[in-house]
Amino acid sequence: MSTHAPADTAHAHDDHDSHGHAAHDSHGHGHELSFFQKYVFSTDHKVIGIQFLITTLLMLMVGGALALGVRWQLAYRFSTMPIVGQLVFANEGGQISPEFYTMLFTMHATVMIFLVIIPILAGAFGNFLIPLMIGADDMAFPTLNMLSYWFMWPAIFFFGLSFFVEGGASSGGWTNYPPLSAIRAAAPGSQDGQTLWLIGVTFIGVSSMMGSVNYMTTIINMRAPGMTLFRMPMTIWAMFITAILQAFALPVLTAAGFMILADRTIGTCFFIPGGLTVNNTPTTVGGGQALLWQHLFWFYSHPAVYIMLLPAMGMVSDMLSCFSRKPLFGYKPMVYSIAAIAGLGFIVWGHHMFISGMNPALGMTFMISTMMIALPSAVKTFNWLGTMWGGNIQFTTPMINSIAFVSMFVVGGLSGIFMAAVPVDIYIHDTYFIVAHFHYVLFGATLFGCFGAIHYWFPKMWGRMMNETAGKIHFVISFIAFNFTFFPMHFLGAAGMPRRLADPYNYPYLEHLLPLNQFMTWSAIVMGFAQFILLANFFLSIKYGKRVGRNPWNANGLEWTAPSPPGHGNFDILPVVYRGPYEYATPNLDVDYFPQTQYVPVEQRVNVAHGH
Amino acid sequence: MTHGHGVSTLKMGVPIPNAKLGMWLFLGTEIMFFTAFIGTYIVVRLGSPGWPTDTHVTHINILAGAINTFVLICSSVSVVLAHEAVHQGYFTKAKNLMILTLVLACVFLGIKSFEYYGKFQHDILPGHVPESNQQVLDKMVRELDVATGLTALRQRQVSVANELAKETNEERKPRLKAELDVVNTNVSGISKKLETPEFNDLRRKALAGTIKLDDAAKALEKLQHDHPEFKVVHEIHKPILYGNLFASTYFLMTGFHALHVIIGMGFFTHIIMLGNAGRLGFEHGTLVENYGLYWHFVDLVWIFLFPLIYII
Amino acid sequence: MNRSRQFFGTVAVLVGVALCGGCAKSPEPKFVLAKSTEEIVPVRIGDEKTAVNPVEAALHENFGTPNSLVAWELFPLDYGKAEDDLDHPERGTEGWKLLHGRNLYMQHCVHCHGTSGDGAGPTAKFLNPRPRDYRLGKFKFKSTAGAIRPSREDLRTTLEHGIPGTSMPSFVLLKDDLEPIIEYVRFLSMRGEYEFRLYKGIQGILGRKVLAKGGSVPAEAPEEARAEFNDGWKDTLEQVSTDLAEAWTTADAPESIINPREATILDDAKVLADPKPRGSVKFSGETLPADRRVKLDHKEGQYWAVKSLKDEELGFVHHESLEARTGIDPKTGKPTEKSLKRGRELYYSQAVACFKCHGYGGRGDGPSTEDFWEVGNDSPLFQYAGQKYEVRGLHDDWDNHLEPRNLIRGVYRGGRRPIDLYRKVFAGINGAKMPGFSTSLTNDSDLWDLVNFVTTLPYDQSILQGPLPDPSVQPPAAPVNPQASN
Amino acid sequence: MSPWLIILSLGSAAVLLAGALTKKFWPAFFGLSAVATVGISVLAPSYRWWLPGGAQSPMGTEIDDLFYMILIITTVTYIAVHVVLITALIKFSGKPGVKASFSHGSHALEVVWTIVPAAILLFISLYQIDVWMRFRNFATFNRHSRENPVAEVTARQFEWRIRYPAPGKKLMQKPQPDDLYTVNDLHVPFGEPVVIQLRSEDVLHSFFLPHLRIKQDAVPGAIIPVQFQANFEGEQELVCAELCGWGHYKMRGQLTAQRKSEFDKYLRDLQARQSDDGVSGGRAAAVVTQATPKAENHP
Repeated sequence: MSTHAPADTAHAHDDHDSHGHAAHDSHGHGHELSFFQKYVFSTDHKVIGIQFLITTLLMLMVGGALALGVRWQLAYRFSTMPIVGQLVFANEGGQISPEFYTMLFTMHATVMIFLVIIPILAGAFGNFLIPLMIGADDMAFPTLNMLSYWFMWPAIFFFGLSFFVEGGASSGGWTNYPPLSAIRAAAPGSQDGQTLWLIGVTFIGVSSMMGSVNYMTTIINMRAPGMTLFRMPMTIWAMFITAILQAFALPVLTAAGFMILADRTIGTCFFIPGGLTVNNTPTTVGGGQALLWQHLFWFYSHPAVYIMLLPAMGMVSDMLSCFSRKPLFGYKPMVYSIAAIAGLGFIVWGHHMFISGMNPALGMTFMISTMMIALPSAVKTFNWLGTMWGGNIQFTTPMINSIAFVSMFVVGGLSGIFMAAVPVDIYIHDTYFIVAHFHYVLFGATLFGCFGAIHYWFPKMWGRMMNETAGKIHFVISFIAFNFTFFPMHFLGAAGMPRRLADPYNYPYLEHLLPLNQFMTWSAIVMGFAQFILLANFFLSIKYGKRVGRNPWNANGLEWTAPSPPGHGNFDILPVVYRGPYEYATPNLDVDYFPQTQYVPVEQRVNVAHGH
Repeated sequence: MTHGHGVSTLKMGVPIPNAKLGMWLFLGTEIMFFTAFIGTYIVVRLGSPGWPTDTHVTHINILAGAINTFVLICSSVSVVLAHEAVHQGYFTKAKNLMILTLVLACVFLGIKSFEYYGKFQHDILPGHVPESNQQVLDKMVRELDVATGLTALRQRQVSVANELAKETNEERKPRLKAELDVVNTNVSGISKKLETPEFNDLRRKALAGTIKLDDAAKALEKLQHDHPEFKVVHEIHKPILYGNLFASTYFLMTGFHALHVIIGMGFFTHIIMLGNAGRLGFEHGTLVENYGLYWHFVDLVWIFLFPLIYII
Repeated sequence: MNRSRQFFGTVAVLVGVALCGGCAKSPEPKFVLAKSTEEIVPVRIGDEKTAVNPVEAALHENFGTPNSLVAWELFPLDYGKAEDDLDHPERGTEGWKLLHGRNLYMQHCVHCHGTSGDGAGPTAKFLNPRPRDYRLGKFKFKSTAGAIRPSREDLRTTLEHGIPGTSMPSFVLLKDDLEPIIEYVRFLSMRGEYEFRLYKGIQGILGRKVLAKGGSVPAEAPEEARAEFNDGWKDTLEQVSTDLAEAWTTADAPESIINPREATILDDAKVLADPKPRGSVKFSGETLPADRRVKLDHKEGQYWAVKSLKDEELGFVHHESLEARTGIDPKTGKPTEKSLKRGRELYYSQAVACFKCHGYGGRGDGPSTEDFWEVGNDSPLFQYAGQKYEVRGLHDDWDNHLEPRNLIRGVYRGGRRPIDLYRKVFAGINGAKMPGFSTSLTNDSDLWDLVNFVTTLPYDQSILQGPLPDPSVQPPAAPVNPQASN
Repeated sequence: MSPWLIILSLGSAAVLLAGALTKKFWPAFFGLSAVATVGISVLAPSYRWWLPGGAQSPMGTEIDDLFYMILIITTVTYIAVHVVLITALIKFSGKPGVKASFSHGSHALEVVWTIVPAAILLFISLYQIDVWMRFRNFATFNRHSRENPVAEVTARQFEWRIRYPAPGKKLMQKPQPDDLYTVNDLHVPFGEPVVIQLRSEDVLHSFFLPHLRIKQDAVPGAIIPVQFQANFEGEQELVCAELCGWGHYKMRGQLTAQRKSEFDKYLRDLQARQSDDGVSGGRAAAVVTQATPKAENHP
């Protein structure tokens, strides 16, 4: 399918369908497809991307609701919890049980990581943007692509189901450390809920694996003529490297998941040491290693942290450049930084285990590699600043979200240095400092990046704009409430408040933190409800948004040359790429943007700055 | 996603079809998948102060493993030849070579299941291997009890009796009574026959832990000689330290490898079916090549597993 | 403009819906009725116009609800009279201790033990062993004899040390807050027992048959029948409450506590011919009270000087006396071989037969655990009394499956002090199948030999070696219930 | 509400209003967020939203020093980055008809801002290696305390079970008949390095002494020695910091640091209590006499 006609002849054949590639014949004629083929089991990357996007937005609300449950308990410990308390714990006066609290935060993390952050970045934007930005008509393997979306649903189903089985949902934390998660008797959630959790994560793993193989193949092999590697937008670079991380780190977790599943069901003992007595069940036999899981888990899950960040970095780079109306500062260093983050990302996993009792020499090694991974992140930040400096900044909704990304990422990145330093980590490990850190990165950075990206590419998805006023109101409320919720967590952590305590005030030295926690909870509630603005804006704009043409932001990328929304096969003429995506404010041009596909006759080229 | 015809010169990327590239990348993820298993094996093995290596204890059959290695290598050759045949247009030959590959894969699985059978025979299964003398004895007691079948019968006795006591419908009572009588007779009959003084003595001493393993083995042998019902009790072997961990890793690695073999067999069946239907053509070249790539990978994994599990 | 209005309208509606869902009236915690109580059909009591469940009504009147507790003066319950205490202003309220106890209970205990103390909180169903159901008035780990309720001190010990080997953790750091919790637990226990006994009372008045069908005196029954019921009911209420009050009062009496029958070795002591090692010797030869701490001073090999700390009494005890009584070698402080041997003998004897539950190897897997046991008359499932539990093995009085202690592990739920173990051997464990041997073993030294044997097992299993008891003897048909005699 | 907060909120409103009026709302907004972040951090310690008092162990003091060092470095970085960011936002706010400057970056700048942070990060990591090694490398432990662990702390769901050796004896890995047991209350002599043996009976736990800045996971199947020195006399919290099940929050313990003599007395009392057999002059007395051949005459 990707045998594009040579570029110069492409102009002659704007009748796209007349090419009639073999691969297109099966789905080349939209009107012949049934509703199901078109919108439900679609193999079109755009439909799949939007399916991912809507699913993850809904899951975002679910995960947010779970988080509010956690926050409620921290503010009003063991008092009536709205809704859940009334429904499930009426006899106790509506106070939730401690194990329910452990389920709340476990499933909050699970939903947010596996059903929101990873799929919204890789699934939603990866799918929607990759072919559009590299000038392909679809993914390399459209059916695989469809499967990767539909493999998410069994996971959603199993996670949901796990709340209703005996013992309830998984309660071992999203890190799922054995033996707590490997021995059924160790916690209520370690019964069938844990098994369902593992099955769900395996489905997510398969889904991600299919997606990442697809992305890598597409990006390597299906770029439009002229789209060299160093003319790819940062988004594509980030997606590419994310896919590599995902493809080569995730199988390790899947394998570990199978092992723990075997430990739970067929009596193996990879992660269960011998001689344990848990909840008076018979003493365990064997001799496995509890720490082994942590190594395997973090071998995936540390790269996963970058999987949850890099694509947002890429998208933010694109938005920052576009709305600063200025070329991206240091394109190649940015690319190398991403690559360095990915490379180093494979050898820093041990920093999650500094106090787990592993070899101190290993701890030292991991500390140095962890410190070094801060470097490319710093370089990226400086480059973003460089991009804005000297620009002509337009404060659109995507832009303010992107600025928030930079600002919040700085906080999250800097707090990371504390925990990268092992001796300090001895103290702050497993305290709220960590919670603050990763929420600044995952929410403050990634999610604000996603909010920006939603507003930015919405016109491409639907041919209509999202409402700017609503977008800005959503941003302001979210941003303030976000900082009110998560910045104080640094203080909680410094005060030594451990994570995952259902009742921290059980410890007298934490009692005085109660009012602060209540303030944070109310901020979180405001933040949670603010997301309804986004949802309303999103869904209403699909119908009522202002109609726009192909390139509402005057951006350079290939996707803006396609119709909005792009039809089947994306481009009405096969794009040919002449330069990098960041040629804004080019001297000697009337306009301040210079699309990648714009052809410049030879005699004019001297006057126009060369692209990459 | 096949590329039967030539590739445009303006095409970006690497000069191989998408499907093949995808397969390579997929195999990359597979390598990481097995790396996790092999890494686990190495870590638990090096991390354990002991490891059962004696083949008499672990019932590992090096010869079988070696034959299997040879079989897999042969099958890799035949799959290459099949691919070559498709390229050259000898589709029947390709099909036949595929059948050969499939047969070799079956041979591999056959030998594998023979090995598994041995493991089951000696109960070298995860969670089943006793690691101390007392565990050996406890396991014997458990199996003796299962062999008599009395536990289940007595359970039945109680539930029928309870059912009878709860039953208010007079008409149903006689049937329950009759059933209870049958169970009662069974219990007392079996008990009289199997719960001999020797049986009780062995059981008691085993539970108290005051009997030597050799004596227990002898006593068990005698019981088995007298009552064939006890033949299901596994022979008494010495405790195997880290035997459970060994069994866990062994079954995990070979099991997932075997699963991959089975999936590969599905691929071969696909090609054979295409051949039978006469639809195998040049356009399947990439497909056959991809299946071949996959199979080479399966072969390669085995080449790692064989020395790791069987030899060192 | 129009478009914006649509956005905000929708948002407002969504927010409104969510808020309404979140702010519905919060539920009150409530005491749950026992299943048997719920079966009772309401009757009209006295001149009441409407029919009520008599047990429920009595409970409500005398104990209230969790949010409005009623403390009954009749019961030995220190509910906390109002005090003028400037340091603790909350003590100014009447019943502050019970209220404080309730708050603490709702924070620390309710997840397992349930609002009503029925051991059925949300977490309970997954714990092994199940949390205690206070409502039978039975507590396992206590220092009082037989079925006597636990003393406050016993409850405190349990709270402070937790119950090793179970999910009951130690709450030692709650310090001053323990007392209110103890009081509230006593309150819940009295309430539950009151309920249970009232039910039995109704059963006594109306006969078991009516109740078995879940019946009672119907409201439209003849006047005489109702009058008769009302009279009987009044008596029952009175009887039950006075009985209960007495039972709980007894618990704190010093004489309810089990002490070694021969609590002192002074009565054996012989005054030396030369009674002047240290000034004047005053030795009565009488038994000293158990609470008097005595220090020993090592003297010339075979004699021990005994000095009471309280009033400087000084006496001399024969070297062998300690050994003879408690099987302890005074030189090493360890059990003597003779004592351990005797302990083993008793362990495997048919009379004491510890092995029947605790197993031939002391691992809690004796022959009794392989039997099917009958439902007892006192259990909450009493309507099935005489039938057998379908789960193999022992069951306690709360119908939970019960595993005899694995003596090799060295985990002692009731405490690891020798006196704790002595009490278990002496009086058994209330509510469990562990019988007391105070009647079968009249000699204290036998009890101590057993204690020594048990405390040595975790460290030295070689003391198990030797011939096993005669296999021809079957396990006992029914458990020896320690409560039977009470 | 403190006057500081009132001033802060009024100031914020004023800044935002001024920003809106001068069409610089967004620079004002982001600038304010950065200022507020720094401001609230400066105020936080006065609300005790900060380290729970000074560290009460030598290791803790070093950790605190490192913490403050990193805090200074990160604060400076944070402020610098935001000054640049806000300046850029103010200076380069979009004006119609104005074209941005055309630049693809600067090689020199890239080199500078790669090497400088690299040097700082490398410095931080190398600077603290010895603290880490002293915490985790058993060979660096005080020899006497390493060879004479004061107690074995066994974590289980959901309490800390503590086992001391009998007075005058060494802690053995295998429990001894005369070992002493308590729960949730770990007593140690203060002012000297002590080592405990950390174990877990069921799942992962973490031994966390917040006031001493000490934390170590208890890993089932492993025995991990932990060294610390309590520089105080009295009680401090002992917290479980690794999720261990539904009752994780219930796992509250206490570290009591005492004078050596008081600690010895504590152990002796424990011993007497534990061997209580209710018989006057029985086991308790015998054991105490054994441990201290010359019985003291005062209680």
